[in-house]
Amino acid sequence: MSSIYFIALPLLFGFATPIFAKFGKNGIAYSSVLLQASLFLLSIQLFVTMDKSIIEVIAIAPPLGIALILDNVSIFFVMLFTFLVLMGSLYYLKLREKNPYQNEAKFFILINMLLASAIGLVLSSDIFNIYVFFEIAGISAYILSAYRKTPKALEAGLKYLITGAIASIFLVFAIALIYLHLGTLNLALISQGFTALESDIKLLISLFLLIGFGLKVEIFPLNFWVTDIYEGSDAFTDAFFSAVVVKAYLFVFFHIVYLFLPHKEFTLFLLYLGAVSMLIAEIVALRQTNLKRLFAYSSLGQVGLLFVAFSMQEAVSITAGLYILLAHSLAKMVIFLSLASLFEKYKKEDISLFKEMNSPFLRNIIIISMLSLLGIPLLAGFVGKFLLLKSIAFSGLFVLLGLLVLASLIESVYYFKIIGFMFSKEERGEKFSLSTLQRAVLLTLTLGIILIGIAPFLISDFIATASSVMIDVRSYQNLLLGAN
Amino acid sequence: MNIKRDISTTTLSSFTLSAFFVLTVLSILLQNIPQKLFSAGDSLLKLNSDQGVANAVTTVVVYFRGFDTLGEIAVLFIASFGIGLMLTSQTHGDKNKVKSNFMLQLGARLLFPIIILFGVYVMTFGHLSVGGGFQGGVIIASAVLLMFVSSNHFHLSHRVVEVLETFAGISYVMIGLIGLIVVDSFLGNFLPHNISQLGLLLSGGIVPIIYIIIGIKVGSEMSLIVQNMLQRSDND
Amino acid sequence: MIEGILEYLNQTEVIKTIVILGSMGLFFVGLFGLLSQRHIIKVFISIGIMEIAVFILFIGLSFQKGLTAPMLGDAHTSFVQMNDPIPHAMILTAIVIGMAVLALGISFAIEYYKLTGKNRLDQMNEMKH
Amino acid sequence: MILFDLFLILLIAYSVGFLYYGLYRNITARFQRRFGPPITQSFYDSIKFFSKEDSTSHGWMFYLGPIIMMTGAITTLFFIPFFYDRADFRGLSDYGNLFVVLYLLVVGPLGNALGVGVSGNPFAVMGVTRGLSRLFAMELPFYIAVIALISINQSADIATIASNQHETINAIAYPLLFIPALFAFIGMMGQSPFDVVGAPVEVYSGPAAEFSGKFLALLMSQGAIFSFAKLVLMVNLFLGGASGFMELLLKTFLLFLFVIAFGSLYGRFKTPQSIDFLLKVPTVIAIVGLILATWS
Amino acid sequence: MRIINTLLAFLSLALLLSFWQDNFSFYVDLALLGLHGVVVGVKTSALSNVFALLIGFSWLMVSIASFASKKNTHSTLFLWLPILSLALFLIVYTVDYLLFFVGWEVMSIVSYFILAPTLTPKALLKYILFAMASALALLMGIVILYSGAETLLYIDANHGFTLLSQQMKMILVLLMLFAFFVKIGAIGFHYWLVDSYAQADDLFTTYLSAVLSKMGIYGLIIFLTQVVDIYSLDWKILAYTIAIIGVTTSVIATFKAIKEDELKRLLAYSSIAQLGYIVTILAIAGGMGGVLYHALIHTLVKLLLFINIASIIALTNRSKLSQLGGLIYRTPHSFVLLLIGIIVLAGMPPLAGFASKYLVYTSLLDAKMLLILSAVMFASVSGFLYVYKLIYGIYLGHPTHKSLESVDEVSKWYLIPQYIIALLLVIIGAFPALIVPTLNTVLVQLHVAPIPFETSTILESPLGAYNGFVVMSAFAVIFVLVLFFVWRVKSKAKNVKNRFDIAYCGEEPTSATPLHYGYGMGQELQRVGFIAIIWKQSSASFYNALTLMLFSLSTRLRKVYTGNLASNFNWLIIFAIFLLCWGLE
Repeated sequence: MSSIYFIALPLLFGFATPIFAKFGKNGIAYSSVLLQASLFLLSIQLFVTMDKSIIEVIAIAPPLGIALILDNVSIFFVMLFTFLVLMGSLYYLKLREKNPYQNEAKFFILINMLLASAIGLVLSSDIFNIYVFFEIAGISAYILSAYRKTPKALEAGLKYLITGAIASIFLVFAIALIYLHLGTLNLALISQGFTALESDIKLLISLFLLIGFGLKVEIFPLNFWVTDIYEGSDAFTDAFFSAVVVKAYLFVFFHIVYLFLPHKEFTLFLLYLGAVSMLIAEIVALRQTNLKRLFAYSSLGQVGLLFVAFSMQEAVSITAGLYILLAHSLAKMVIFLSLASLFEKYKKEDISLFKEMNSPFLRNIIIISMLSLLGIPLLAGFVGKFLLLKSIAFSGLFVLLGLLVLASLIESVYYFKIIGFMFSKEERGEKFSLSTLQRAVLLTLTLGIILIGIAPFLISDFIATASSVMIDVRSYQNLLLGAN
Repeated sequence: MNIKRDISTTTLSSFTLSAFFVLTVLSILLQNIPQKLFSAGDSLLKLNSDQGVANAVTTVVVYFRGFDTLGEIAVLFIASFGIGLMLTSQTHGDKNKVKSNFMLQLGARLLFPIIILFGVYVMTFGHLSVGGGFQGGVIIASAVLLMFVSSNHFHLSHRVVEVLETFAGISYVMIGLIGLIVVDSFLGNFLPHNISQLGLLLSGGIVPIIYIIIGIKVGSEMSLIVQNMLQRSDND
Repeated sequence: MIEGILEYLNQTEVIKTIVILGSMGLFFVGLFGLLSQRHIIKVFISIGIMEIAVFILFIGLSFQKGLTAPMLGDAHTSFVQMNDPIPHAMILTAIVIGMAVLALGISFAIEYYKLTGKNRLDQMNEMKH
Repeated sequence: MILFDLFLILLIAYSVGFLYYGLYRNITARFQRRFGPPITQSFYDSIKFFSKEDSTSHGWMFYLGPIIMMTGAITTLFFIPFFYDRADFRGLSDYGNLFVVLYLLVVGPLGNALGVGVSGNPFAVMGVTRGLSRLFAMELPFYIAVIALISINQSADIATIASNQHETINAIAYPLLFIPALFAFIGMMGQSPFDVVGAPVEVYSGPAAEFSGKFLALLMSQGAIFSFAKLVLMVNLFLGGASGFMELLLKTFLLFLFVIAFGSLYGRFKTPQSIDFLLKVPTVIAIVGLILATWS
Repeated sequence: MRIINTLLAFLSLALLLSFWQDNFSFYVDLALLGLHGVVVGVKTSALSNVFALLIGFSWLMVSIASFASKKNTHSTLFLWLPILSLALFLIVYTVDYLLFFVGWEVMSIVSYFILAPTLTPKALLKYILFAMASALALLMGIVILYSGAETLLYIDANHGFTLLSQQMKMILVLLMLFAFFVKIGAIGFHYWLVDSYAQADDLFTTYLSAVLSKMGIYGLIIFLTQVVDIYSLDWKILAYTIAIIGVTTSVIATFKAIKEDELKRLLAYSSIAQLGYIVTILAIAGGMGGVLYHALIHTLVKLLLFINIASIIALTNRSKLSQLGGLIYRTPHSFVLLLIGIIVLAGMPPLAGFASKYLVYTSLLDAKMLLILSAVMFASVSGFLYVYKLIYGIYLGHPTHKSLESVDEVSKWYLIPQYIIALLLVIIGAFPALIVPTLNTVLVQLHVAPIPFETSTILESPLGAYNGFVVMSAFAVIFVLVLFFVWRVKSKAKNVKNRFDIAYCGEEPTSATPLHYGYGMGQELQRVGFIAIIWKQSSASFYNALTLMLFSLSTRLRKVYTGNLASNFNWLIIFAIFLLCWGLE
């Protein structure tokens, strides 16, 4: 089997939507879910059968052409993304009965395009190809966030689009400079030639890459737009933004950092940028009352944490980063999906929603997710957090350690404020129960959180390999160039 | 001149900031003007003749970097239906519209097939000379635009466009997948492509086919965008 | 005199300098517009200008004096002494993408204006908490 | 043997206690330029009360109060040796030490408080409150002094502390410990200026009014025994102890005399005043004394 | 649910006792997680057995008491209690800091869920924030320690600790102390404790006070003896600081307790004060015996007192001293049990409380910490006030409401555990050295000097011994003799039928006359300077200011996310220019 299916099939599905739409109202929905399920199974099958990295050549072998590289770390992301998108789609199957999107076919196309582009970002080994997927992901996300066509949603879409456009200008600028000075677009060749460049040009390229990707990965001075987007968009789409899109950008960004710019100074800068990002986001979140915005801040904080983890450039910290990423994706998926149902039911997005909420099931899984985000032991978040703190301490960055711990403490303030609301003794609203399918989806995700927390050794081998592959620039270069 | 009155603070600060930024970038760029070096493009040029395509840019666009183009088509596709999503909610009405001149309508109708023909030509000969699917597609869309501008009764059959669009999109991916099966590479050139056929219309294997598909796709998407925007702007 | 100037201008270095100066000038215009203008359409125009500036820079700098377009023709029967085709292809792709994004943006702006009557960036404050 | 010893101790304490009480009444009377009752009057009173009926009862806890007080007083007495160098009249002091005694000193007041509390008499409770409030203020300087002594002697055994003073008595060797301890002791003896607890006028209807008959007698008897026990303790700690009855009686009497003389000279503090005073002057002195005495 | 819970508690206690002497250990290598060479595991040891005994016993007692209420009112509690106890067992049995942390966090979170239904939102938030702060400080400390030792086992931690720089050592010590002091509720960090204790489910308060606070002590013992080696000369200043913190905690908490009107708040402060003594002597080499002894006694007595109070609250639905009173003849069993409890709490001789106080005092004397000892004794004596206030306010004086005059004795399910505990306290009082051999095994394990031991009746100390049996029997015999004497003396008192039959200024009070005075006792101390200061000052103002600061910071930083793109692009370019200039440097 080939990794190209992860991209080609969703695209095909997208182009072929009018045909599927002929099968009635549910045809498109079920076929979309079927597609995602088969992609997920495919990824599992690839994972099981894969004994070494698979390089998928498109048209012409690298370094001249584009190749998709499926190694231990990208299969992790592929599995994660397909799984999350599948879960989200399954959830939507029921959500649409109450609150459907207008012109649903387009909605499913967007979700699939998002999936394809996220996977493309992760797999691609060509920087211009990455730019193309960057744009596909971007444009799908813009439309998704404006989909409801309310003033808020449109504002969010516009803001997202404008910042995205600026990001892509800087990214193209960086790619142009890279091509002009190195004559190649292949990541491996660039990484070989990059160190030999003039320092000024290196600076310019890294600055433009930082701005281009930084705007998308939501790092501190460049994340001014994020919260508005989350607030304006539907909670359901926020789930994808937070759990899938950002993660794909993040992986690409750090993949590029490892390949091009493994300077100690630069990564140290990123390290503190991440810590500051986390701290600021958590502090701002303290006073937030809009739930979507609140969890957007929380996402920003977690991205800061991930930034710290990946900037450490050690196998252990990357392992930690992957654990955190996994835990965060699962938890945010649970939270935003639940919020989507809750908003629809109680017609409010305020934090006091949780006082009114009357659904023990949702309460419990949201609490578990939030505790996992806080890094409570026996839940998924702890493993990563502990490994990260450990590797920070081993590097002697104790100030950073303090900053992160402080940020975590502040984070716990508003999480527990919310949990406190859930236990409030005020009068509850109507009893609210989800359909079986939705429960099953949320339960699956939550069980994932608990399982990883209790038995991290189930996946620890895999993740450790993934992280060592991710940081191993040399073997990536060999893989990509050796195929020639 | 009173600076404070004539130039707002915003303007001044924006000017300073952008000037400073651009000047810094400029100075770096001027100090490091790139020298010609052996690039991937040169290697591709060498490989180009194997594909039997006269226009190297076309080979690069459609074949060597065909995957990018597929993505690009996807972007266009998404943007097009995004615009459709945004702008079709209003019914298009032409109440206040001034009826256009008969001569204008007639001229436009006369020009329309010619432009379309030109577009098809550009599309079809993309692998041989200057031109290609994108250019051809846009030319076709411009013909549609002309019709829209000249006549307020012109309406693009949504059904036809949709069929074209769907057909183009599906066949693009399908060709890629067939390549995967036949020559074990997505978008692989599985049709005969011989250097001896260089310059013929039927040369270059899948390259012209894909470029035509791209042309259809771009043409229909652009026409749709034009239609959506125009219909929407009627009400403004 | 004029020939001298033309000869001077025909040097690779000088051409590239002019390209850089021109494109960065364009980039400056776009950036200034982005920073100083508040109207959404003007912002889009600024973004468009910046994009174009980058494209021009790329194409301009990847051009080599004395090489022809990468295409066989009457005079050229083999793929030698030709310009690099990749920048062309890249810019072709980037232009279409940029166009698509801007078109989408404009449709957003139109719809937003329809709904709220606002057309300026600094008026977009639905989400002030 | 030991039972006989204990019986003798109790007997002596009982009689000497009442003797001192009688003397106290006489001497105070003389201070106030009047004549007091006969010395044995209190003793007879207590005997008489034992034979009287008690009029009211507030249940069993009400009765237990005086009994606990009595028990506390007697137990305290038993754990204080009369003489530092004699095998007899040591009571149970070999089985306990100064810490035990310090805590046993509090048992009485607590029993009192319980018994009084159950009577439901608000004035009685007021007295208890005052007593307990004063208690901790009073104990602080005393404890500091005692801690210093234990630390100096490296022993919490009373007899050892007493016997270690054969050269200089602690009162002279460590005046800064003795003075605060004396202040506290005045309070413990219920003398002015710290006698607001048992103040007969303000709290006329306090404990004494609720208890009658044999319980009043019990209270009086335990008062006498307890006073004597405290005197002996003080003598042992600061005045060099005693090796014979005469010495013991002399020293305790002198101390007693001093206390009542002091009490007669000064007016009465209000509760907060006395707490304030005790926590300031004697405590500070005691801390200074503690530091000076144990500085090494 | 209750039955299962009780069975589990009983089972764990039985298991514990039957395998008391056996050594059991279980280790796991964490190389799988990227923690190479890190081994975690559990192992039985004397110290952990002692603390596990406390946990198991308290769990059983609380479970038994839970049968009192007819309805299953504590259902959440008994769902969580086994998990909580499991976490606590994990804390005491683990041999490494990773599992310790896991247990610690689970303990905090599970307690949170137990507390959540009953606490006010503010108190709940306070509780969890302090718990989280404690856990995070602990985590940070563990990680720092780990970076030195490269292993998380306690036994290697000391070596790793010595490898750290002096500055890091100090930070580590401060972090760990913070973590444990928060749990103990040392002064300044007790902000959360009192509210949580007061508002928690009555039975859970028992568990909180008896067991959860001991976990802080356990953590301190492990950290200070195994890791830091607090008794070495290098850490003399730290030891003094800890002692001073401990004694300050005791003094302040004692006076705070005196002022309290609410039963559970009063006992909460009392808990803080008692733990203060433990912290004080934890800092001195000879004090470990006292620490363990006092921890044990305090656990027992707090179980007794809180169960007693829970029973009273359940009986009367009142939880304030000013609303209770005069229950002595309605609930005589409870009264006697509370009396035993407060005698132990006050540390009065015949009962077990004196033994632990004795060890506290003598170890302080032995360490020549005389001023601290004075303060400890001062706090201890001041404690009489609140102790008396407690028993007076509930049982003595006058009932403040008609309903109090017609209640019956509390449920036997409340009385059974109390009697068991009271019996234990009496036995330990008579045989104070009975548990010394057990404690000595712990002391040997911790490499400190054991308590001298000859017979179970004599509690030895460097400054002299006392014979608990003689003291108790003397007291008992004299008591019986006096009782007998008084009983024999002829009298025929008539019991007052009317409780207003008291000598009240010569007047006959009526039910309108306020007679229940004692609940307010101690208020006059207001006029004593330093006590007034203690009462007026509260850490609340500090934490409020902190919150306010944080929130205003939050408001300011919110401006980053105004969503005004126009200005944000300016910032973006400024950021870019800054990076450019920085990079060009």
